[in-house]
Amino acid sequence: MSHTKDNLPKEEQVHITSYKDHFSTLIALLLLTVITVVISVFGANLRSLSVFTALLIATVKVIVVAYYFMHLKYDKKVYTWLVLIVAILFVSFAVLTSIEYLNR
Amino acid sequence: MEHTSAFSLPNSGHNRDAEASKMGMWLFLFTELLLFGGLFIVYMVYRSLNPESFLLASFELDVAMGTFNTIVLLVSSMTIAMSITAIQTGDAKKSIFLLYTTLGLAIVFLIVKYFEWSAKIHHGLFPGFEVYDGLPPGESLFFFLYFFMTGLHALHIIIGGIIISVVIYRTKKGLVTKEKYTLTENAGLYWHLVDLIWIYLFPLFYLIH
Amino acid sequence: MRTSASTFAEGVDLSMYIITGISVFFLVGITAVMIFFVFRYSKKRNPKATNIEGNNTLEVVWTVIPTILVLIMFYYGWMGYKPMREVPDDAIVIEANAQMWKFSFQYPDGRVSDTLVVPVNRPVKLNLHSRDVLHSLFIPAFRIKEDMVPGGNNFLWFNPNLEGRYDILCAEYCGQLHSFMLSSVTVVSDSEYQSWLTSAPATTDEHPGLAVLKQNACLTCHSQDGSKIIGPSFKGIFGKTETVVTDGVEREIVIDSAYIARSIKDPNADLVKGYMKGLMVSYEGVVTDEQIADIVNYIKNLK
Amino acid sequence: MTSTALNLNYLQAKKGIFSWIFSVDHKRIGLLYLYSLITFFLVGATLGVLMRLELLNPGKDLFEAQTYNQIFTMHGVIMIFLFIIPSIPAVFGNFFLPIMLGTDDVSFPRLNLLSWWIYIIGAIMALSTLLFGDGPADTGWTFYVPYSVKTGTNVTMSVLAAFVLGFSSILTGLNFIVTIHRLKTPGMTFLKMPLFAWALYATSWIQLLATPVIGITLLMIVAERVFGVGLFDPSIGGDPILYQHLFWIYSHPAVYIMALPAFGIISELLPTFSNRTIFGYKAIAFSSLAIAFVGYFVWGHHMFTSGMSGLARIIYSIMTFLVAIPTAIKVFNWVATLYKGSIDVQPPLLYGLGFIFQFMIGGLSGLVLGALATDIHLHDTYFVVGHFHYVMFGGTGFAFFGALHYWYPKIWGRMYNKLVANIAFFILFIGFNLLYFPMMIAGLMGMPRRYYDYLPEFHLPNMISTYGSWVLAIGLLLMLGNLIAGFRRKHEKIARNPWGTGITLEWQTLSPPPVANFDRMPVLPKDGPYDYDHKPEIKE
Ligand code: HEA
Ligand code: HEA
Ligand code: HEC
Ligand code: CUA
Ligand SMILES: [Cu+2]
Repeated sequence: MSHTKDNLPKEEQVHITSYKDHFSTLIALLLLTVITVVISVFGANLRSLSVFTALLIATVKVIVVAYYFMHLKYDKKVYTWLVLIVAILFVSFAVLTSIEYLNR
Repeated sequence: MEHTSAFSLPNSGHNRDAEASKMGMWLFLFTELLLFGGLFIVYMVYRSLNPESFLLASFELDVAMGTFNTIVLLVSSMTIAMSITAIQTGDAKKSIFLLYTTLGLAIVFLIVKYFEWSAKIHHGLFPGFEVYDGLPPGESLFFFLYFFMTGLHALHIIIGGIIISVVIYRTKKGLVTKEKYTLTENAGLYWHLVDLIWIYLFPLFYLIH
Repeated sequence: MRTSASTFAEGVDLSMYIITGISVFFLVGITAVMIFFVFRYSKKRNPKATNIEGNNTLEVVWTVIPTILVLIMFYYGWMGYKPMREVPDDAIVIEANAQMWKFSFQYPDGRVSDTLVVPVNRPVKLNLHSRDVLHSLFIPAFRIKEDMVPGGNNFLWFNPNLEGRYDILCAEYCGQLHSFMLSSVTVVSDSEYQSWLTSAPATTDEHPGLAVLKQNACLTCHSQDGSKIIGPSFKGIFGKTETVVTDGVEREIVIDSAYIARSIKDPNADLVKGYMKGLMVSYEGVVTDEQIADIVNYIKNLK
Repeated sequence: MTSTALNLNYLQAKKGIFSWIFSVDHKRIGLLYLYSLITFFLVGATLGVLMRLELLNPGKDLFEAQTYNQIFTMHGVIMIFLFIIPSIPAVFGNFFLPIMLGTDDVSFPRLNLLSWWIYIIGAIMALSTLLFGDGPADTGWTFYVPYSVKTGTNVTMSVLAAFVLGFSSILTGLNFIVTIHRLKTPGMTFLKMPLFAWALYATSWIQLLATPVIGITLLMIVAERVFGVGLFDPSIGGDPILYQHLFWIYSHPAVYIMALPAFGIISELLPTFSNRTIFGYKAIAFSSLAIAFVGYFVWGHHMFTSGMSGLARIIYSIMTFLVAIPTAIKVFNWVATLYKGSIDVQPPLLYGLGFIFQFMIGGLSGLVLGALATDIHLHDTYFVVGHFHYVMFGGTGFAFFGALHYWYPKIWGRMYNKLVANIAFFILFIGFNLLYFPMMIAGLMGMPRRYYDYLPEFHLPNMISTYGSWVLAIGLLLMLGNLIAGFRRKHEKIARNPWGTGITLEWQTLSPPPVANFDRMPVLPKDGPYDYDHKPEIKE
């Protein structure tokens, strides 16, 4: 990791997201929600919603929220990296634990 | 803290450093994520150990209410994000209005949650009630986890609501301005986190059939 | 190390020697070098220090060598452990039960015993169960240990190769008398084992109630002679008036069969004054109602 | 305040107890931690000595089994959550991190004070279990279910205390990470940061990312006790082993919360007393991060006998061995730092060398435990007790004492009697090894831990061990007495750089430092923090 630029004078450029962009983000999120619910409730012939698709769509939503609402897109790259590291860490916990349970 | 030295150090812990506050907030969010992370691991393991019961039990939950609440939270996420835009452009009034909207949506969420919970408790699906104690093994786990996780989440909503109220108060007092809006930003980050967690909770409990 | 009496001992001890050997080598070597430097480059002998920033070759060397060494250690550890999970098909299967604070072993023919008797040079598999909390079955002489998890289905196996009597200890903390939760395994010749198996379990003219009390280790906490061990003594309690605490309120009751049954099924409901909550766990589902009747019967006679 | 206040140090600046317990000065907060930690350490240590007395002979000596069980639980909880986890970061990290970075405080001074208060509240909660209900928990510091759910003792309160203490730890970690990112003095980059700061940086990440997991796990125990049924109960489909996973997901990384700051201390002591640059700066710095990272993936080695799947055991065993390598790298670089130095054997260095020796024994015994075959035999025996006292007390504890002797003149502007300090060290050293080495032998013989009573064949090692605890007690009291006596000793003013060879920024300011840490601009050595070839000259 190198954060050598951290100590330079604090003249971070501020990015202001427009109302319109926020609104589009919301629409995207609502769309994804509707998709999950529809598959789950009415998708009788699509078979049921598997854990995998549910988590996949949820993850897409989370990325959208983090990227736009939480401003990761416009912030320093450190933050994105840190979020990634934390995500990797959590996934490794989950994977290591499941290795145990799936092989009992 | 008065500084008695003749010179001052270039970097000081007592300086206002917006970037530091934001970084601190992010780090705090990481701890929150892992707090819920532990519960998600519990959920994962128990679901894999008792797949049938989890499936059966999840039908007890009300998808309509869950969906409604999801939408409420997503909209509130947008309003708080917009309130940051408002304060950044110097429109304190609008910012306050948007914060109030967020707060209102938070309250709506809690009310819906209240009805949901009381319906479940009414059906005796809470530890200590006979129905609960009579449930087959995996199902009681499901409901325990449901109450534990959504309860903890609801607690976060309440805390978020308090934080938003503080922001409203300070914005009104003129302490949050176009130049100095870290507080609003951090409240927003916290609120989005609450949203993020719900985004996972919702399908895991209500939808996976 | 202590006596080794199973086929695992060799593998375990070998990896122990290898790891300890490498460890001692490094420990002694590094300590010696350290002490040597402290004297050789003391301020007096070496007033002017030489600044050496580092050396990449050295860094690589002392990353790679330990990596190789630890992989060797891992390998021997793994090899010593591998047979422990591979149970031969012809193993004698014995159910091992643990509860606070007693082991009991159930043989294939249904015979139950507090201690383990096994034939020499025959693999034995123990299925491990627990009634209440975690316990762990540890036989140092066999170098074997596995936890006994309530609701779980852990197991262990061993192939004893030396006749004798060895300790079984409980190695997972399980409450107050954890350190007294002992038993033993006796390794005997095949013929002795056969005769032990067929010898009718010492016919007891014991009171059935006493048998239940013994079988459930009640007597580790309740004496029959009036002395206090952990719980109140059983001597002369039937019909006695006792002060109990119910939901924090003290009250007097007369001990009758209903009270005894309640004490066994839900011991924390009426706490005998002066005793802690939670010491005795519920035996609901462990002791049947008929058995409770036997117990009551027996206790009545304990004057 | 007048302009003479320029040299007013942080100790004199304000008077009265409130100026301490509500101070946001990181130096005062560090000292608040120090005094509270030492108090709890003494309580925990006294409990340890009591246990040793009980174990002197087989059979009952002093107290009932139940009391013994409560004592070792209290001992474990105090030593882990109240002493060793906060120890070096909260005391020396708080005091010296900002000074070493050349700034005047941490990023969030008020949060810093808050974390001390949370610590105190947690401590009071933990100790309050002594006073009400059925006494302190008797579960061991690991709170394994289902016993922790069944026992009648005050588990709920102890567990909540640990939960609260976790918050304190998280806040300290958070504060340090932000401070290191934001407040390094101009010119100091990550690769020009003292190794102590590096160690704290790695530690903080563990504190931040592992602690929440135990927080939620402990809350689940509380829920289980409050509602009577719960998440780990096998009769409703739960699994007690899952608790162990969650517990160790935190508690294994936590052992590196204890160890990494100690590594940082040693990396400071060695250059100073060898009067030369550190050997392999980058290797030491990055190995801390490597330990912190890999340390997350080895937790299963505490559960080798729990009936885990074979594949999982293999993975955890390999990972355990891998995490030993960065530690080995550190040890080699430290020893190489002595090479061609100009070594001044002062009390702090003795503690440093004692650390290396004892930590090696502890760490190498960890390798024995990490191997599958041997751990099956040694798990939950006194070998493990020996292992962790060697790394925690012989390692981190000694590093803590070393740091105390090293920075004593800087913190208080006084000096202790060095001869007595040296004598105390040797008594401590001998006592320590007498106390804990026999435990390993007892473990190899098969003596399980958490044993109130033991079979007669374990008598000899236990006896030696108890004698050792007395020697250790003498050494400890002598050491503390000597440090306290140092406050009263009359002597001339302590120089800025009392060891003469310190190079990190704290040696450029006054002893004790002024409120704002520096009375003039600190000067960085030219090439990196340990550049003894271009050591900035320090005028008084
Ligand atoms: C400061 C705390 C600390 C530290 C640093 C460590 C470090 C290590 N620990 Fe330890 N450990 C504990 C605290 C600590 N531990 C505690 C508290 C417990 C018990 C908890 C409980 O149950 O109550 C425990 C238990 C424990 C167990 C579980 C035992 C059991 O219950 O069955 C294991 C098993 O693998 C283990 C392994 C290791 C290893 C491999 C290291 C390694 O990181 C060590 C690395 C160090 C070295 C290797 C030495 C230095 C290097 C050299 C001298 C160079 C030569 C080296 C090579 C050739 C490799 N530890
Ligand atoms: C940093 C951590 C740390 C430290 C420093 C110590 C220090 C000591 N510990 Fe230990 N110990 C643990 C952490 C620590 N411990 C943990 C985590 C456990 C596991 C608990 C569990 O199983 O759950 C444990 C368990 C443990 C056991 C095993 C109990 C069992 O399994 O049955 C024993 C047994 O001897 C023991 C002994 C000691 C002793 C004698 C000291 C001594 O070295 C202490 C040194 C101090 C002195 C020698 C005393 C000097 C001071 C005085 C005499 C005070 C005078 C009083 C006043 C001035 C008020 N400890
Ligand atoms: C762990 C120790 C322990 C074990 C094992 C134990 N008990 Fe108890 N028992 C106690 C304690 C302590 C009390 C007093 C507190 C209470 O009432 O719960 C008690 C109370 C009782 C009482 C009420 C006694 C009175 O004087 O009112 C009865 C009856 C009893 N136990 C029966 C049994 C039986 C039957 C068993 C075995 C199946 C058993 N106990 C196993 C500890 C134990
Ligand atoms: Cu059973 Cu310990
Ligand atoms: Cu570990």
